[in-house]
Amino acid sequence: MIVRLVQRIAILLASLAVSSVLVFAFMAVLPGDPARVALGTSASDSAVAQLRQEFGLDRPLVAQYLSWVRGLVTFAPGNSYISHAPIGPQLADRLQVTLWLVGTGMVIACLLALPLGTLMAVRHRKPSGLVLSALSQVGVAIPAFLAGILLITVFAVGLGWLPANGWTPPDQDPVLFLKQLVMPALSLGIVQAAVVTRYVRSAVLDVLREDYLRTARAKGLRPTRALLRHGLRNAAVPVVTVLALQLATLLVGSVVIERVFVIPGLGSLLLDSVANRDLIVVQDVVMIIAMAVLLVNFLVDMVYLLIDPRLRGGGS
Amino acid sequence: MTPAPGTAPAAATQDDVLAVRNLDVTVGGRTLVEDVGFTIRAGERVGLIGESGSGKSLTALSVMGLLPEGLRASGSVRLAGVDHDLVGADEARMSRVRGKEIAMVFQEPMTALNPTMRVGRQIAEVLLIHRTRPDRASARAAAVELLAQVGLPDPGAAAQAYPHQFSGGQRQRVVLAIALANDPALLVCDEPTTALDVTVQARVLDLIVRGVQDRRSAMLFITHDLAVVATACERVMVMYGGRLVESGPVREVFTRPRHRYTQGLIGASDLTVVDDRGRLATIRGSVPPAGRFPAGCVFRNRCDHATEVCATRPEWIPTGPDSGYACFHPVPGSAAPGATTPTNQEAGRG
Amino acid sequence: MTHKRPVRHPGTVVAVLACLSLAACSAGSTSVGKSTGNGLTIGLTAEPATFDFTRTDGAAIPQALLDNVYETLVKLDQSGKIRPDLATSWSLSKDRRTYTFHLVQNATFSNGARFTAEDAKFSIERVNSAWTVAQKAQMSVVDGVRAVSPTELEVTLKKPSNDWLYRMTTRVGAMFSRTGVRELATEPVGTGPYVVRNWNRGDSITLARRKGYWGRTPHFASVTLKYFKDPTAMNNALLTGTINVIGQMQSPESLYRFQNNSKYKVIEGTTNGEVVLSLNNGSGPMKNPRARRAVRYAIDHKALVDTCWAGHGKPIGSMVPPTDPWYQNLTDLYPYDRDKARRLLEESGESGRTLRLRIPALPYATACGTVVKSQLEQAGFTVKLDQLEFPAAWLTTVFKNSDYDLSIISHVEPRDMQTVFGDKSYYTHYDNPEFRALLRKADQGSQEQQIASMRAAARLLSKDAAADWLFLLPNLMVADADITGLPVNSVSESLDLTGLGRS
Amino acid sequence: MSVQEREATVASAVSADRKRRRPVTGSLLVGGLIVAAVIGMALLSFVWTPHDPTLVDPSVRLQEPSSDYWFGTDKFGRDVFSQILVGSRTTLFVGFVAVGVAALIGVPLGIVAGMAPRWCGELLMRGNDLLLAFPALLLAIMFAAVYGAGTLVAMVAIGIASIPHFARLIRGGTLQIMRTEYVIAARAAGRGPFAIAVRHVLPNVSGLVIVQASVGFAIAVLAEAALSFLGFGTPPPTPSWGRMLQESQELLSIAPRLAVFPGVAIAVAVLGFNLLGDGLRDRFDPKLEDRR
Repeated sequence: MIVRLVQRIAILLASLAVSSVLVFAFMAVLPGDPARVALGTSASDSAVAQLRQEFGLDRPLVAQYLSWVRGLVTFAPGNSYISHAPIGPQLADRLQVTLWLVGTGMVIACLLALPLGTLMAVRHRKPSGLVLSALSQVGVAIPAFLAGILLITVFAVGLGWLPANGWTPPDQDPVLFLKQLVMPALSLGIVQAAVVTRYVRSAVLDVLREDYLRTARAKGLRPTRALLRHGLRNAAVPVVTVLALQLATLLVGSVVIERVFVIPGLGSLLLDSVANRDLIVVQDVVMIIAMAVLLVNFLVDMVYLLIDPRLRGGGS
Repeated sequence: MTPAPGTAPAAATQDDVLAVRNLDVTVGGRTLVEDVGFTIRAGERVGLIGESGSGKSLTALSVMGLLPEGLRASGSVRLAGVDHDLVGADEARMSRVRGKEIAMVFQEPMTALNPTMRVGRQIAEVLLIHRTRPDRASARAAAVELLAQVGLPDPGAAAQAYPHQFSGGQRQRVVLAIALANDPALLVCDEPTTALDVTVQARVLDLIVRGVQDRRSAMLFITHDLAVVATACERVMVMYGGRLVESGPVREVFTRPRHRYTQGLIGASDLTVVDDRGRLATIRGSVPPAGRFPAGCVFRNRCDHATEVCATRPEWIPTGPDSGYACFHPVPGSAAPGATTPTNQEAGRG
Repeated sequence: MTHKRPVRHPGTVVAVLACLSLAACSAGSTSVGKSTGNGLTIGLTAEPATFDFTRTDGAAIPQALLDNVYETLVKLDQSGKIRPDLATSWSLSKDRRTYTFHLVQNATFSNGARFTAEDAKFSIERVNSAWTVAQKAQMSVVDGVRAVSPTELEVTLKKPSNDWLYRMTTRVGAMFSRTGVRELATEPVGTGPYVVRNWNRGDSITLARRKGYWGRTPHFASVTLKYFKDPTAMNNALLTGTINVIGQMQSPESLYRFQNNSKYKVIEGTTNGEVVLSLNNGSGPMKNPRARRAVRYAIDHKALVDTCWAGHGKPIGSMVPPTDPWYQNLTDLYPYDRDKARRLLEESGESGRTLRLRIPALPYATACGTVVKSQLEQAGFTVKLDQLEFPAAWLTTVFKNSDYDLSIISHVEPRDMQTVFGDKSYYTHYDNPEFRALLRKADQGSQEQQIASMRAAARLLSKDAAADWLFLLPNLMVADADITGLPVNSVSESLDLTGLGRS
Repeated sequence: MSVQEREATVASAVSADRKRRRPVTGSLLVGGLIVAAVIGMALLSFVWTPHDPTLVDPSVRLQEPSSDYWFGTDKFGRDVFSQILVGSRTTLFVGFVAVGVAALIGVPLGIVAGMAPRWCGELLMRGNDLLLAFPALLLAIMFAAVYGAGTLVAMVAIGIASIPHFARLIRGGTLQIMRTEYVIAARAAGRGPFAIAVRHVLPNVSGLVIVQASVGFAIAVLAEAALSFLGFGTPPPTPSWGRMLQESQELLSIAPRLAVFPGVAIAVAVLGFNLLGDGLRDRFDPKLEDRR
């Protein structure tokens, strides 16, 4: 168990290191000098040189890389090339917003997908199961932003129940925060739920065919309770895997949703920074997303150890 | 045993633990088990033999009410002390019977246990479901006791282990412990030793027999291994093509089979090699796929003695209170069986 | 206000971001804003990157801060006339080179300091010493500044310039405190009625009324400027009460949603934003005057405005909006004539060449690009449409490297004929000494001479087909019906909040 | 459990249906028909469209559907039906590029990783997994920043982001095939690894490739729509369903049909490719059963 843990942490650190090099290298080959881009086309060469020095762009790449990494690790990623504002607080703010969005979306997806997927599996031959299954296929085929636009059209513009867009931090106005969170989280969550539902269904179908479930019924458990007590934990492994993979999708899917709902999250920051060639910010955002994905994969590995005793080692 | 397919069912006596009447299992339009009927008395150990596809496992699962999805059973299965028919009973009623009145040991020990639950809990669970132990602690203690009974070394530690930490034989003992936990009136064993190493088969078989004997439980033991039946059972029923073709006391059936199929089966097992394929080869042809058996006598397309009359369905001919056969051209009653009985072979091995 | 994002790296004065001004107006009774409590929320498109317009280009910063946080000595009224602001009056010497301003006495900065002539001198001189943006060139004509007394300022120019006084109404004329320029990017200090209370980056800026303002107290205690990248989102925000005003309608097609609804009022006027079909006069097929003229004849402006801006937007025919004193309708110089276009194209010998129409990925440019391509092709041109990400990709490819034949961009700077066509190194590469001479004459002459020369210059520019002017962006605003003081025309760089009220 | 093991679990979970061995399934039939229809539309658009899909005609802007304009016209007066027809080409192009890039790199990578010594395969897969940290849309936006927005650039990015999925699936299949008797026999007979890869592995994983390609197609179509919405997708005037959807937004309440037609086209096409993938999985997968 300890060995496994150490091994996983080592892999996580190695992955983080390699991906940071990749991100840095990718940005380094971007055409255009960030300082010149920042200063505009009419800037004099001396002004550009001065800015390069200010940003440390005149140093060797390795030194630049190291100071960038140091900035990330110490939560002091420096200042934007464009706005000259410190990036750290901005990243923290934006990340918080996106995490709310993604987190709620994920919760909605799970709340829908876990029971529905299970139901679809249990009733996979009955009409209700087939209808649900077909619905989930349709759900998978709808782009999340289209779902968002539809929600806005119906519930905000049409019925006037909810604000069409915007974002208010929860500590500022909790009610408005919730109202504004509902639709973006739903559009992320529903489409995501359709995807996850299919995996849940497959996983539960697999489990339903397992011998130990028959054993459980032979013990005198009713089918539903047998599934709940013995099936779900086993079905959880593939489902958790999918949830982890989907989290990456969700994180990036929020880019589009943030645009639709005018939410100042990480995705909007990324798009703005790309448009303005605020490369250091692009680099930081991309790295944060990559880090989040790698970290979640690591956590999922840990969850496996909790779920499945066979992976803990020490057995035959 | 009172086999009576196609005839008026014999009245179930007080002794009978299980009475199966006119049991059919169908899927789609096909009949997989047809008109099976038998009884098992209290404490009686009955073997059910036949080749793969003969319907013996389906018969057992019908008794448990655990037929795979899509398969339907009809007829009647009554269990002593249960005031309803097990065929067509809803899950709520069946779940009160399963694990308490009837328990089952499955063929595949590697997959029969939940890999994510400690085995102690899996055993204790069956006690708690049926409230045969008042609380968790006593159920857990009982589970350790059961593990000791099935011969696991260090049962206390074993209860804390996960299934993957056990070998196949050990896991089958755990499954047995679960099955015996509530002292069931009837234990159904579906080829419980087939998947095990030869070296541990006899030991597990012995544990099963001792387990049911200690509890005075009846047993329905399904296998294709005649030697195992000879060791573990008092009586035997032979199934072929979804029907019972012969039944009777083990010694009688094995030494003087009447049905031509039984005769072939025993002839094949006369070899000391216990090998499915080798044995099958001695009966002409092979088992048709489910539902594709000939009309009339299901065995006639493989039988050397078949005549035109075999195209009609053979009546059940009782030869005793618990025995009989269904064949138009039975082996003459005086015909000598194989030189050595399977019983002796097994005894020599065990 | 046509562009989605602020420009942070422009070259010279391409004020590619639109701005609008809500100028004069009347005050009303106090009421409560729908979403911000005691205030007003206005939807805009381009968010500033910083608050420092001395070092960061783009129209977004002056739009938010000028007239609200920073004030100028003089400012424009709705008709485009120059009026007093921090200067109560001014006079011009006989040689037209020395301006004397008399300043208000009771003005203070938001950091508490008093506004004096020394601050004015400091601000004007600082443009030449510390500013980095292209607009600083507009102050280079200043020869010397003298604070005669705390309320009297004397500015001497190197040569007479009508344009200079006008530029004093724009961002270069903003008055800074001598003790308040340390953190311009985040803490602007001005004499205006509002201070920046909160900046929620990527979302909104909240301005709060300050105590001790020297002039008339504005109606709204706080005004939130909320930024939208997506025009539909902004419309929905108004429809659902998240904002009170759409500062600039970016999807005129959806105006119908507000027009016949008594809950909203729609305002339509003019801006300084000429949507220009820029032609590369310097190289490629558009260097050929015949080919350029063919382009102008090929464009059906009426159909174009109808199609891509829902019929809103005035055809202008040259680089002058109707709010400038020298405006004249020049649209009949090149009436739509497809056959003539075809003929001219044949004669030019450029008909076989593929024109690269490289447009920024902005709503109006995308819409117009589709139409322009189609119209040019119907006149025999071969056009390849490239959409470039804005601002970075467009600025690099088209603006800086001139790697284009045609483009579409809205030039939103006020009085920008000189900027766009007066410098042959500018991306349009229009090079006509006669044109430049006319502009010089206009700058140095009397007011009548200025108007006459500017008219001549605009006509020459149009005749030469230096570009095609597709239309003038309308000042389209939509607001809750009870909002008052919204300006019809957007004549300056700022969004003046001081006159807004609620009825 | 490593990521690729997990993926295998997922793959087998997803393909659980196959164990039931349905006959020619409804999903295969429906999916196949839809995909055939999309291909048919694309082919048809080369020889015939009712109108020029890019011709701007202000005199007929925003027409309701009629016998002349079957789906009506947009605000430029362009025929929506013609645009939908030609847009199917973009959709197919998008899918082919993305899936092509992913398969051309992912399949050989998966086979090599499956046939190489264990440590080497693991290393390759670890590197492969790193790509997962850069989700498709993120990669596409980064690529757009470097190479400019455009269909090809976006789809190459989507393709690259899909490599790990191909590689892992194919590696799983390869590992199984390497354990089969005929491969062991071939190796015993002294066949070189290349010959085994081409003669035994490739033909046997081709089913997996086709299944994944179908699913990848659906992902690419969705990604193109999202990128078009963000302005990183297909530039005008090339007709694209994603951009049509984006352009329809401002007119959503007077001409909802402008959103409905491309929206439905996207959803149906994605549904078609997904169903086809599901159906194909049922047919192809039995070969590679017992993945655990």
